[in-house]
This record gives sequence, structure tokens and C-alpha cells, in this order.
Amino acid sequence: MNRVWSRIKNWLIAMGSPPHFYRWATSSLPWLAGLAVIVFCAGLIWGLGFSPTDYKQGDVYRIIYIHVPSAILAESIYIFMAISGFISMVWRAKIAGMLINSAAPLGAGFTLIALLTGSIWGKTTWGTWWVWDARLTSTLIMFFLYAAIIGLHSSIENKTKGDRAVSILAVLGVVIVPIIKKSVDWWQTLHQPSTFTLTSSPSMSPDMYLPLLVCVLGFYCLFIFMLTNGLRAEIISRERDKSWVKKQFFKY
Amino acid sequence: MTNRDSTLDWFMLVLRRDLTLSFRRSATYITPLIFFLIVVTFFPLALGPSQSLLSSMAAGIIWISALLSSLLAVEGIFSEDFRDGTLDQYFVSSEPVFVLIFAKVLCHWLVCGAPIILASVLSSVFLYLPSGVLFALIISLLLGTLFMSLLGALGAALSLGRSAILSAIIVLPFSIPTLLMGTAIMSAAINQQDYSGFISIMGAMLAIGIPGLCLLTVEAILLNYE
Amino acid sequence: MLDSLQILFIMDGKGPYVWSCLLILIIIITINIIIPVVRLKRIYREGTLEE
Amino acid sequence: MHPLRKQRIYAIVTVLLGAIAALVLVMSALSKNMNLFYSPSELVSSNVAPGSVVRAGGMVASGSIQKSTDSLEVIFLITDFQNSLSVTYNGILPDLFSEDAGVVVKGFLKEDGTFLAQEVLAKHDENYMPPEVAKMLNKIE
Repeated sequence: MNRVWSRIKNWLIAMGSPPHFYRWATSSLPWLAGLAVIVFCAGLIWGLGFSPTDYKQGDVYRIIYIHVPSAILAESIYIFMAISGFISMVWRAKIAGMLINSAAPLGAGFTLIALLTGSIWGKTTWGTWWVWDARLTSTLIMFFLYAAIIGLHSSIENKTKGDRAVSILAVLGVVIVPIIKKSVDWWQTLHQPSTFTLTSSPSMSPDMYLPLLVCVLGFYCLFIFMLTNGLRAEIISRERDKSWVKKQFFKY
Repeated sequence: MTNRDSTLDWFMLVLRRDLTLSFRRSATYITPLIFFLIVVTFFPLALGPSQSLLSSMAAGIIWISALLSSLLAVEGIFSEDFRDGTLDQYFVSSEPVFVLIFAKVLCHWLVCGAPIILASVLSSVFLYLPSGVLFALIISLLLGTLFMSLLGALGAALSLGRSAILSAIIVLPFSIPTLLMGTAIMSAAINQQDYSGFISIMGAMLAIGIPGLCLLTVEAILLNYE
Repeated sequence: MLDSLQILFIMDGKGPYVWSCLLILIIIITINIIIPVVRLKRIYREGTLEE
Repeated sequence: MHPLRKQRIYAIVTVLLGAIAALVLVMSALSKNMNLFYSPSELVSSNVAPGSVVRAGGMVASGSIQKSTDSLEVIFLITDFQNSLSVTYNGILPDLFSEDAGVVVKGFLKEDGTFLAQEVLAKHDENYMPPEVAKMLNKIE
């Protein structure tokens, strides 16, 4: 047990070093991309093309295969950023700061997708593009938080300083995530309660639920690929004056 | 620094020093007041002087103006002390710095928040706010401006030496829960419903926010010493 | 074959809503993937020019 | 006491105290009814002042929709299976609006106890199933 733990620890420490991570990322990027494309496309094609239509909403409900995974991912990315922020604040790990920096635009993007697709879905089912309901409003606030984090980081010249400033914001903003998660239960609102719950069985028939699960999985795979992709650029641009970058990246 | 001095003594010392300094300079408490009154005046000019329209929007207008003016006022809270080295003294003292930072924020709230609340009573007449909800307005603004001062201090620390608009953009998204709670109190009061639940939630936000935000502010100030 | 594709595309008149969602998804994801690639390319060009 | 340790202890103690206070306050807030969203029963039993804007939600009672022939006016009953509330609305209804479907209406109570809606939104639930399954479920019921 102790042995396993120390191996994990060593692996984590090794991954925390930018050159090591860059080498790992470059070699595994094609694999990550392949996996992401397969699962993502499988889920979307299954969901959009082959799952049965809904008895009440008809085919429009298929937006769920885009909307729900993006919303789940948007919240997960924020939690992920807050955790890296905490790590970067306490242990000053360099890679944690870079992680926040490359995850923030992805989080903002997925929040935007969730908002836009939700708005389209709302237009057809509720009859309005937008309502000021607790779920929607708190998701919009989350988008602003992502924007604040991106804005603050880009305004600070010194990148290590920027990392620490941004981790403060990331940690502060994490309180918004449980509010979004719980808003549907606390305030009875227009937005329907979560389809996904860990505690009870899904209130969705299996041949619609399974493609949704695959979609969520596919979106997570895609996120891992996109994060690795972004992190490579981040590492090279921050360490471009180091000798290992000159050797590996520029090949001299 | 002797061991006899407790942290509370230091807290009072910082509070008294800051209060004296800000009373000596009248701009610190007059500027946010004037800003508040000007912003409030804009609304009847832009929306038209219709009494029913204004009275239905009065609570929101007053809340937004108070939020913006207390946020703008807190902008320079650390810049002077950072320049003349007072902040350095906080860090070399053996006292917990976040307590001293809270003293500064508290002083700021006393000096800027109080005039804004007085002015909001005045502007509630301008905007035809129903007079029965004045108590709710004052209570909600008291709690709300304190939270805004805390948030504004964090923004000021993060953007020390940078543009003021940056600190506003950082802090504004985080201030939305306060705004929502404040306006929820007001709409409950206008509809003659029980609003004590919302006040408890605002209190809870402050209970977490006072130590939490002060600690984060200390982290943010430390950034400027690297 | 063509018929079933057409049914899939139109989706009882709700097709445009669903397909515009897919379009939004693809556009935003593509932008987020391309930005780091472009960034890497630019660094590479600047880096090799310096030497 | 070592200064650094003193600072740590102060930070931990104040954060803990704050968290406990916040927890107590939130518990006391949750014990109060503080939403502006009512079911028909709550709207009947509570003393909501006529004219104050609230939101109400429930199911559209079956067979209760009366559409006016010469205008967009609709009158329908929303129910939570204990009490029901007569709602008047003048405007275009959303697609999903139908009998036995959930709706959220925003508006105010009139003096006569009926509800004048300014906005009607169709709420859909978290249940998704193919039409055949829905038909079967209906048969079982």
C-alpha cells in the first residue's frame, strides 16, 4: 500500500515538472485526440441520430445531448480550476498555475455553449429565449467569473504573479458552483431538475440515457485532450528561454 | 512591540489611525456620497419622471448605485499605505495581518458606507420608494455595503498599481449574490412578506466573508512584494 | 437512405434548432483547439528566427 | 508564542467561527418560507397581498382551458391536486402548453381571488421517454 502511494506521489511530482509534462503530452496527444474523437462522435451520433424521440417534446429534446454535457463540464472545469488554484496557493506548484490558465478559456467556452444551446432549447419549449431563473442566472454569473479570471491573468505581466492572483479568484469563486448545482432544488423554478443524480435511478428511459452517458464521457475525453493541447502551448510560451525548450522544441 | 499588547489593541490602533486620517481628508467620505447622488439622479432623467415607474424600480436603483459607489470608493484603500511603507510594517509585525486588514476595511465602511446610507434615505424620497420599507432598505444596505467593502478591498489588493476599471471587472461578478440578496430583501419588504430569511443569508455571507476575504486580501497584497 | 437522412435533418420542423446547437458546439470547440496550435506555431517561428 | 503559529491559529479559529455562524444563519433562513414561488394551495392559505407580483406553478387541470374566440384571452385552472387557481392570460401561449402539463405563471392576485398572468411559461419535467413507452405507462395508469 505504502509502495503504491509513494509511486503515485513520485509520478505526480514528475508530472509537475514542465519538461517532463511536455514530453508526456507530446507523445500522448494523438492517443488522447483519437479517444476523444471516437467517444465524442459515437455519443453525438447515437444521441442525435438513433435514440428515440421524446413523447412530449419530440425531437427538440435531442439538444440535451449537447446542452447537459457542456453544462456538467463547465461546472467541473471550475471545480478543477479551484483545486489547482488551491494547490498553487499552498504548494506553489508551477504547473498548477498553468493549468488554471489553460483551463479557463475552455471553461468559458463550455459555459457559453451551455447558455446558447439552453437558450435555443428554451425558445422551443418554454417559449422564451431567456428567463431570469436561478439556474440560468447563476450559470451566467459563472461565465462572468471565467471572464474575470481570464482578464486578470492577461493584465499581469509577470506570469508567476498572475498565477497566484488568479488562484485567489478561482478559490473565491468556487462557492458559486454549489449554488448553481443546488439552485434547481432550492428554488422551484422553470428549469427542470437534474436528469443526472448519483442517488436515484435516472428518470429517463435507458435507450435515451445511455447515449447521454456516452456523450458526457466523450465531452470529458475532449476536455482532457483540449487541456493537454492548451497546456503544451502554455508551457512552451512560458519557458521559451529555458535550455530544455531550445533543445526539444526548436531542436538545437 | 511588547507582549502586553493584544491583537485587539492593534486592531483598535489601526482603526483609530485610519479614522483620523480619513476625517482629516474630507474627500474620502464626500466623493462616494456625491457619486451616489449623481448616479441616482440619472435614473429619473433617463427613465422619465413617472411616479409609478420610479417607485417600482426605486429599490433596485438605490441598490445598484450604492453598490457601485462603495466599490469605487474602496479602490484606493491600500495605495497610500503601500507607497509609504505602512503595509510593510503590518507584515513585519508579529500580529495576524488579516485582522489589521479588517480594521482598515471596517474603517472604510464606517467612513464611506454611512454617508451612502444617509443619502439613500434622502433619495428614497426622490424616487417615491414606499415609506414602509425604509427600515428594510437601511438594514440591507448596512450589510451589503460591508460585504462590498470587503470585496472591493480584495479587488484593490489584486490590482494595486493597475487600472481602477480592472478591479471593478474582477469584483463585480462576485458581488452579484449580494445584489440578489439585497434586492430580494427589498422586494419581500415591498410585498409585505417576511424578509428575515434573506437577512440571515446575508449575515451568513458576511460571517464567511469577513475572515475568508480578509485572508485572501492578505494573499493578494503579498503578491506586490515579490 | 436519402429519405431517412432528410427525416433526420428536418426532425419534424425542429431540425434547425438542434443543428444550430451542434454548429455552436463545433465552432466553439474548434476555436479552443486551434488557438493553442497557432500559438505554438508562432512561438516556433519567432524562436527559429532569433537564432 | 511563535508569531507564525499565532497567525495560523488566529486564521483557523476565525474561519471556523465564521463557518459555524454561517451554518446557524443558513439553517435559520431555510426554516423560513422565503421563495416568491407558490403552489395554488400556498397562494390560497398565505396572505399574499393582491397586486404584488409573484410566481405560481402547478399543473393545468384537464378540461379547464377556455379560449376566447375573438381575442387571445385564455382562462385556465392550475392545480396541485388539492386546491386550484383560476388564471387569466392575454397573449400567445408556448408550444408545450397543454392540459396536464406543468406551467409557471407570473402575475398577481386580483381582489376576487383569481390570478392575472403577465407571463405564462411551460415547464417541462425531468422525465424523458419514447412515445410508445409513454403510451404504455398511460395504459397502466
